[in-house]
Amino acid sequence: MINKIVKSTEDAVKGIFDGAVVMIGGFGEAGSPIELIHALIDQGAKNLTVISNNTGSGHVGLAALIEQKRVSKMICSFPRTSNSTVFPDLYAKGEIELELVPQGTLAERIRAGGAGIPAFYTPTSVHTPLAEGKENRVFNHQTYVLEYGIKADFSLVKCKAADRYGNLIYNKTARNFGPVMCTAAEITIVQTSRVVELGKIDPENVVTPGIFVSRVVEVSNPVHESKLVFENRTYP
Amino acid sequence: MINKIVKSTEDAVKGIFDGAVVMIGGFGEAGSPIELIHALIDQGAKNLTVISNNTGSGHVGLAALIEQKRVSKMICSFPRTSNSTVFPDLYAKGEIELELVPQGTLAERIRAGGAGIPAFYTPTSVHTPLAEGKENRVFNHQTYVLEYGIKADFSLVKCKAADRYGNLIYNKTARNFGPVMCTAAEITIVQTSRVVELGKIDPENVVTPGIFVSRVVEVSNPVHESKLVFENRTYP
Amino acid sequence: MKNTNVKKGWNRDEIAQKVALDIPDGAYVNLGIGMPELVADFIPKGREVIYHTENGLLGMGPVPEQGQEDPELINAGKKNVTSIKGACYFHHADSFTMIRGKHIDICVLGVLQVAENGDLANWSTGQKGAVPSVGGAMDLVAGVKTILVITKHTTKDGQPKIVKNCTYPLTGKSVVKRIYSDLAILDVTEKGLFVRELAPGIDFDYLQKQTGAKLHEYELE
Amino acid sequence: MKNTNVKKGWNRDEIAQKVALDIPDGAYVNLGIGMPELVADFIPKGREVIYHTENGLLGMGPVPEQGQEDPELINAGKKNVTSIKGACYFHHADSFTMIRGKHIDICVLGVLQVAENGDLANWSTGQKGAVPSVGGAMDLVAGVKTILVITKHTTKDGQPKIVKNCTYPLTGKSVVKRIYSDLAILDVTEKGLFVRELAPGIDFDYLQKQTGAKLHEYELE
Repeated sequence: MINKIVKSTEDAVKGIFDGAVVMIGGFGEAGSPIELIHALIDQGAKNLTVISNNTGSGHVGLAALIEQKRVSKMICSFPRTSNSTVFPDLYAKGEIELELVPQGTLAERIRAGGAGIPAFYTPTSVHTPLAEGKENRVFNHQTYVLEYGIKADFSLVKCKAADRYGNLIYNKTARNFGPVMCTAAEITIVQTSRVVELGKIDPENVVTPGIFVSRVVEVSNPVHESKLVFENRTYP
Repeated sequence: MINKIVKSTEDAVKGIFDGAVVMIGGFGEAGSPIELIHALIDQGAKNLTVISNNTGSGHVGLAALIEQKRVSKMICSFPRTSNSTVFPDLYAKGEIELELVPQGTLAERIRAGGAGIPAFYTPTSVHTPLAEGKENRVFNHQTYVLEYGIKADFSLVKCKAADRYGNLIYNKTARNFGPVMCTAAEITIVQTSRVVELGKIDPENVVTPGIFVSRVVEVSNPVHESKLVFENRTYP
Repeated sequence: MKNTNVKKGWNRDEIAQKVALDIPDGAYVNLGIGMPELVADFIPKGREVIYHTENGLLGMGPVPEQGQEDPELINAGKKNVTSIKGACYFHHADSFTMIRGKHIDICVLGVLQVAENGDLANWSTGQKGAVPSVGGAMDLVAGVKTILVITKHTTKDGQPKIVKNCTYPLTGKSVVKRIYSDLAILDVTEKGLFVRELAPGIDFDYLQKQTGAKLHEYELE
Repeated sequence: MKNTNVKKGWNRDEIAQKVALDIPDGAYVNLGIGMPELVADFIPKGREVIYHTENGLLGMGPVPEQGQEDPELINAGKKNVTSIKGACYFHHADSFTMIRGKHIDICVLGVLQVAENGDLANWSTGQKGAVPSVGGAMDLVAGVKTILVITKHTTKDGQPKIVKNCTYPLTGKSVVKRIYSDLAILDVTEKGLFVRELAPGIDFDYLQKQTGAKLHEYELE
């Protein structure tokens, strides 16, 4: 029987190893799987490469993981944040590496990784510093740059509802990077606000088919990052 | 005000010109926009390049368009059909050109065309006759072949419900090529079983966002191709 | 009279059953058109297997009862099917993301020829004038983690389908992992074809004669 | 006393209004963070414009009433928003399909610098030690059909932001179509910058002095 539901966030993040490449969903706080990130902080894996659009807020969630010096490299599109100095401070000291990727290229690289596409050409970033050192190529009189598909050992994703097959639906703009990240990791770990019976999600409305999901844990009342930041909370 | 609903299939196919590249949705009869194809037959455009997974059945729909010698080239993955000799006969006589593309590569080329990706590498077809003359390239010790994004002047697609913005949902496996074809044409023309009020389609469940759709026509009781073929019907 | 009970080889159902035994609980499986479809009937009780059909359905169920067919719910062979609880629909690009991205565990395919190095030919006889049709075959062999082949050991004319080198145009190079025929189960390894199991009444020498490539026996430890 | 009624230039709302006038009925529009967001307030009555936000929403509505905020319904600037009837949500790869695939009609952006050939710089001052952040800016300028710029004509220090060549790192090359500043509206053409409209109290010579690139006047027929 297929049952991807695990009992705790601790069980969910088991096996994440030192040096792993980890994709973390979310755009700002929307879709950020904070409880999974906190479980990862407790779990102890270090020297991680993290792929996520941002670098977190305050001293919780992704920012806390970075603050604990567990991340040696960030791959993201917008590491600057108005409400956290965690990443900028480490970056200024040279203690964390940054690969800056345009947001659409990041999404497409992840999608390509999940879809078995090793590389593709894109018009984004051509003639800018972010295309330096990359292969340029002309198609139909326009210049494009070669970008590579990207994969991860683990993805951490947040969703609204899931069933035991791992079929997922999301909430509004918290969907963002979740669906593509689910496709691009060896092991995809999902926190869901609700576990539902098989068949409760209309087959027409499934956003992430269960085939892309390895483990699901129910976190029925996920915290709001902005609230934690407002309250000046830290983790651990 | 945005209103993409047009009154008739005749209005829907207006402007399709001789020599146009036309994508036609469907996998077998599921999702094949027969009423739009028949309107296109009546409309008269010829010398078309048609991109569609198959070549139609019997003497109706896509097979009828081909039989009328309106298609000079087919781009598809599976032109052989058990219940039509239309394409094979013309092909044997050298009267229609064929570009054979593996099904997944076809889907991905269309998706790339719609997503502004001019070209990508894929493992599919490497070391086979379908990769002959194409660029090979090694990434991570594996060989891939370069394939190009593909776009169309028009796409003809069938769906289950649509609103005046052009938001679409589909029915079961009739979804198939519809969503990617909607993204890859200058003008996307959709036949829907039902036009619904704005907001009736849950924003979480929209499959094709209206931005990809130009014209929508209601065909409330679409014919079943298999029934027409069984009855030995022809068009016109 | 003494020969009537001597069975030689496996019938189609028995071959399918052999394949089914090797599909583990929880596997995501794509079954090719024809003989591969039989496999679904023989999955051992207690195993939950999810079937993918490349035209946009994960969680394909059995054929519908008569009168319950929906022409918009079909499989890759364009036959009417059903969907199970927990199924989902998706478009073609997403469907081939599952295939090309190595998310499908097992694909069972029929063949025209399979070579000792795992080369597979199943889409074209290369005949002049015939309409070439490839469908999703090349994507499946390039993307699915494990490719299993189910086939009669020889053609109707008695020609070997398991050969040293494919003479038909390839679908994919070095992609087949295991071959299930009416005569034997063969593993495709870097050292060549190894006999995993012989069908009833078949011995190694007979099998070798029906095969166009050299066969090897596993050494027992 | 005679000067109090003489207005010089446009204020932020007036610039936004000028942009809004140029957005046709039915347009799909992406508004950058900051001043561009004002544009939505001035779309003429009767025009239906659909807003895209790259974090996965087409049909973005105004800011929610207090207490109605949903932290999972935000825009690209991470501010709370709403969705309109007929909206839809999608994932990031689909969102940038809309952008990169030239499906969005108009994008309105703020800038650090814009050059006479349409080069745009708005993501980095190139300062050492600063954390570079690009977000979706490069995708937008590479993919959206028409790029409009809304900006103060000069920096706080009075330095021109409209220049012959950008000194800041580029976001995109030759991408800007029109510039709306507090002093004028400029068209970016193959022959250089043409003055489309002067703000109240601004004459060509004054404008030229505030601009780091040569300006041209349209010839009247």
